[in-house]
Amino acid sequence: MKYFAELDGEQREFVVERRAGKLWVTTGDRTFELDLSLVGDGATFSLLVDGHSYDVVADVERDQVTLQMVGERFAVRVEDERERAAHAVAGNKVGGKRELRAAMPGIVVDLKVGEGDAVEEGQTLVVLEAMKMQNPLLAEGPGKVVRLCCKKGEAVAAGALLLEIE
Amino acid sequence: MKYFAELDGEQREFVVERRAGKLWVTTGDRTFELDLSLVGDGATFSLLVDGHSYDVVADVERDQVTLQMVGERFAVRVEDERERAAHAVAGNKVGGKRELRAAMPGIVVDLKVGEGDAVEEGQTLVVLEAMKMQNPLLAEGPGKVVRLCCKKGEAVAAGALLLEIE
Amino acid sequence: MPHFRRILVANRGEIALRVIRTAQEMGIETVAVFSDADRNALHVRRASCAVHLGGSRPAESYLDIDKVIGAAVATGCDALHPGYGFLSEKAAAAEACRAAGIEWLGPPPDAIVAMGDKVQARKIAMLAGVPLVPGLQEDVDADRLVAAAREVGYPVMLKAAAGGGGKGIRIVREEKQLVEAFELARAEARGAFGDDRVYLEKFVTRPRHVEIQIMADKHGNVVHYGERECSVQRRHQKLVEESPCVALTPALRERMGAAACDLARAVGYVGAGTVEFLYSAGEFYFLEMNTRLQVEHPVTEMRYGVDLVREQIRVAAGEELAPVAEPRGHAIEVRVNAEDPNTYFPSLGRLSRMSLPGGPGVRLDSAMFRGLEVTPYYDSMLAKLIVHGEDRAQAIARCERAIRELRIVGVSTAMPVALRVLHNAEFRAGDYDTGILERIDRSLTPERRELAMLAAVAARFLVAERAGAKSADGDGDARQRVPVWSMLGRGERLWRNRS
Amino acid sequence: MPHFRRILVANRGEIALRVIRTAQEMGIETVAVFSDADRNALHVRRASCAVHLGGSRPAESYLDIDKVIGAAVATGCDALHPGYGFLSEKAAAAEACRAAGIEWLGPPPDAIVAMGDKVQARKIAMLAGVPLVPGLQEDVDADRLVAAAREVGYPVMLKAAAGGGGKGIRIVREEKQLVEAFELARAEARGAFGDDRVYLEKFVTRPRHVEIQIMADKHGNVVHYGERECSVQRRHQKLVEESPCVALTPALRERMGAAACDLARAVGYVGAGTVEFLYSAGEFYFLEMNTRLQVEHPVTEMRYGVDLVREQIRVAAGEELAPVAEPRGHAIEVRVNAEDPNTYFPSLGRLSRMSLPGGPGVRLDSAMFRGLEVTPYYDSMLAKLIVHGEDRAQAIARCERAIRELRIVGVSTAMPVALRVLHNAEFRAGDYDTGILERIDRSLTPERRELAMLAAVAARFLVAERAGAKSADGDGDARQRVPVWSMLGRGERLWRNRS
Repeated sequence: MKYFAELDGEQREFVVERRAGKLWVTTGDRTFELDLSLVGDGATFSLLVDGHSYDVVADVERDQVTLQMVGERFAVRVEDERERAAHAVAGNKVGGKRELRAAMPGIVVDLKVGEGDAVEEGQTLVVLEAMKMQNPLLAEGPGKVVRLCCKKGEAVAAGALLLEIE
Repeated sequence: MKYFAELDGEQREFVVERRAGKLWVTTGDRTFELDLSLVGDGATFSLLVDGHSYDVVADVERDQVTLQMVGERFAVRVEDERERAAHAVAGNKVGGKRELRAAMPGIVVDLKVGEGDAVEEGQTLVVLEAMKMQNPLLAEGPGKVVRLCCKKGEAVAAGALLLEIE
Repeated sequence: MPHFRRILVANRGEIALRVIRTAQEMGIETVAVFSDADRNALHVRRASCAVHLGGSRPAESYLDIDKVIGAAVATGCDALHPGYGFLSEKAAAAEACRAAGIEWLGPPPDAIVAMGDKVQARKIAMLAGVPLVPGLQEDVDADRLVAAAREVGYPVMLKAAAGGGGKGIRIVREEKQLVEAFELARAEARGAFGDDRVYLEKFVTRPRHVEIQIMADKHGNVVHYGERECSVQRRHQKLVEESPCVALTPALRERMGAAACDLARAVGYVGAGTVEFLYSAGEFYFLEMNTRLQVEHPVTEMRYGVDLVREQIRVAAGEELAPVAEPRGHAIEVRVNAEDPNTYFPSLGRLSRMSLPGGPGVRLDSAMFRGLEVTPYYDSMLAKLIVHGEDRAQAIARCERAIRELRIVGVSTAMPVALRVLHNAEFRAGDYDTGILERIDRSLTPERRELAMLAAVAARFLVAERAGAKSADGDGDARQRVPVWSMLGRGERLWRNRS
Repeated sequence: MPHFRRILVANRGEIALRVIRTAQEMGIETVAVFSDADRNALHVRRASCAVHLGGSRPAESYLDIDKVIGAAVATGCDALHPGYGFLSEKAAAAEACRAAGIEWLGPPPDAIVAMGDKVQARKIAMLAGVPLVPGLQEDVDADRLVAAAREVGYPVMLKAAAGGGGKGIRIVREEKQLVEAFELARAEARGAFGDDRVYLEKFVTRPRHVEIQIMADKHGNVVHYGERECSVQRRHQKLVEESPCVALTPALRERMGAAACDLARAVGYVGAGTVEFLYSAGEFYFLEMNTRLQVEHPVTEMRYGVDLVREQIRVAAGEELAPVAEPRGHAIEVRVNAEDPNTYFPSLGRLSRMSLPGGPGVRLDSAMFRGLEVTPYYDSMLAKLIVHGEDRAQAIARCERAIRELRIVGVSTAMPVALRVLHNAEFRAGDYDTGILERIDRSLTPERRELAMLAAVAARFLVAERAGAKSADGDGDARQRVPVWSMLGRGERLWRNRS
């Protein structure tokens, strides 16, 4: 089984085989012996890599694998061949539109721009209040506001689309 | 809704009503206001009885309710009217036969009696080894062994029937 | 004989639990109060009694003085512990307690007023001979502000007069940002504290945040329990605290301790308080006094073998302060906040799984439980992890070990950042300042990246395998069938919708 | 510079984790070993490396010296920690380590042999001037046994010569039970220790079990860390331990401590050891010496601020003992065993939920995790709860508080019994003996019974309601539909079958 993993922009190819109860994972010119065992709680794994032990909490949502191990939190994208092919096609559709989304639920306490406004990089677009802090959300680059999707005073959910810039 | 609760041999009748989001529970000549809320983990409850707070872990298996609260473990039998009627009928079938069951998984390291043997109260019937201890299982009263259901050296599961005495 | 019969705990989260624990140990009953969002909270479940206050917004519940005092009266409480935040630094709450004949487990209202107004506090400190940061202003408006900032020189800090605990503070580096920042700070201060006064202060370079824990009884005795070093901060929210502070000499420690006690005496202080100082290059400057128990008080408790909540209760009951024991070893606290470790944005969600640290020298103060919903209504602190070691090296190693043992699933935390702090050369050398977090190297080694990829690939393979893939090379079936654990996950989600 | 590069931890459960924790804090790598049943155990997951030994029975894994030493050699370990139980008191294991050039983190083989044979140990103790319980016999057979028992008077105790930790001990109260008990004890001893020698001892009335923790280095220094009182026992398994022992005067404590150190010197002891005494009416008698770290060692650690595992590692590396600090306050340990609180039979099952105690002065040493299967292969201890307080009263209150916070679902524990001990008048007065557990009143107050019934009825009502009962009086639908949480339960059970 072949997988493509991506983490922090680095992409690598892995080949996984099940032999004699173990997993043999090859990447580049090296092969690792893995013993991966699921603990009774359904999300924790005991992972042995060539005898080295790791306590891993893993959340697998299709190609998004979120890991807690060695004191770190990793979000790794793992595609199999079929998914990789499908994503390669979909990737061509990406345009010049950028979305500003709420990173957390909160209240829009101020809207600093209107539809049609030109904005500069670093300009405050929206002030979102959450957890008792007022957080100015800034433009990541220059552009024009093409759509406003929130109102001042509105409570928004995490991930809610606030506005679009082109 | 009427319930019959039994704990340590004491039986009591309870009437439960839902009013204004609270539970009103009447037993004898007293009525308690209960606010029972299930915590997200699915087995823990926050229980307020007339404002007094209890953190309760409850396991409800039909009429067997096992509770952990106030540092104690309680096994309460709670029947509704229908179950009580059904059990009253079934109860008549109980005969003079007593079963000796393994309270834990273990190995039968010795069988001190055979079928047909008369036994006295306190007499050792079976020696069960579990958790590195040898546990003599004693007769709870006098009688005759009518059936042997285990062999010396056999590994038995928790709850396994070992023998019957009449 | 218990000191009080029943204490109302006017707070939530770990600090409410902290107070309940000590009260229980002293044989005192506790009454919890709760908002709609907190019906199932651990402080409600652990208290002797619980009273529902109302809606989930703080103003409708924990900040509503009438409701809180009303609950105390209705349940026959003879004392009230405000914890930190909420009513803890509201003189009106202390007054209302007094009027209701309920002992306030905090300082007298006058002391709260005097120290709560940061401008007023500076004046008192100056009179008490406590050194101050230069450049502070009062009667601040936009025009005066610009002039004053030019005088003390950039960068400057804007602080809410009614703020505290890092809330309502902004750093301004250039004049062109000053007025907008001032307006934002005022708006924030108005929203958070109902008081929009904001003042300006010189930003001391390479400062350390060092604070002194004091305690005063009703007989005029004031003691201090040494210092806490709280320089590991982001957005002025502390992340790692330790005691002792490596930078202090015994002489300096004594001078700071004496200054803190002098300030407490100057305002007729009673109970637990913290005097915060900026420390830089052998000098210390008064920042503010927090007239309440501090979040990081366990660091002091671990070193001095003292229960500060117990002491609060004892002195409120009129007893004399117990002598301060010799401190032992080194203590470190790490705050476990529900937040994104990169953006520090709050991470909301449901705690679906937890695994807690244990073993020697480890203390966890937390109100976490499996199933807890982390909501936007309250601050994001889930827990405090405190360790104690024979010396600083052991405490650091122990803290690292305990952080690795702590697993929280459902929301993210900044624990990876805390681990980097503990590994950081500046931190290990003890030579750091409040800018340390900005300088932390967050990059991953290639070995770590490879390990994470290996683990992720293996986890995905196992999911597919368990979901019923028929052959080793996979034929797509793996993605058709529902893996067993996603069934479990869905069950929990279903459950969540219903509860 | 670390003392060793890599330690093999030849054990499982909480003690393996205990050793791993200290090794991590010292910067030493650890190698875990595991049986089939322990593939997912926490000690495997927390160690740096892990080696699979074989089947689930101890003889195939943790007790197999060749396999264990082989794993240490294969992974390049330079030291081995045996924990308690398993190989910890096997001189052959210590010898095998020596032969393989691996440091054994325990006493020399000679000392193990000398103290491991209880008959031999008595002789050495007698020569060292340590007081003994009267009536001990050697070369015991059925005939001599009866005569000897008549001589010392009933009740008498039968003890396995190779036993320890309360294992292989029987009390006989009448002559007619003596021979059967002897045969059972021999059979048990043969099975458990591969050595069927059993000896007889006078049963001291109202005895307290008091033990001294000692530590010796390779330079001839021997120190003790005071005593632990372990009289709260059932079936000779300790349930609650505390330090200090209320019954000892400082003079008596010093005499016992000196006797323990003398015994250690007499056998050329190195490392951690415990000398157990019976104490009764101002007199103490040598019971046995345990040549290993004891389960209840954290009680001592909490009082003395010492990490005994760290000291074991340090002295094994040839360092000199650190000075013993002044003890502070009072410590209590409660063992959390998976057992029925009435019968003390092991309670097997799967830990489906846990909620752990926290806050000031609380330590939990445990290898529990959600999903853990408690199997019949190993002993039933799940965790040790240890608390420390400024004095005994605070420690008792804290212990009670912490026990109430601890929730384990899936297996039962004797925590209700431990709570009754903490409430018991004898215990509170400090005037108790090893018979205390048999005298504990287990009855419930009528208020408690009513409360439990109320809660049970309400829980059942809520289940029925949530399951979709249409009317308040219920029409049977409640029992037809599957309540949401029993769906969850089934999901977990399904899962369990597959994993």
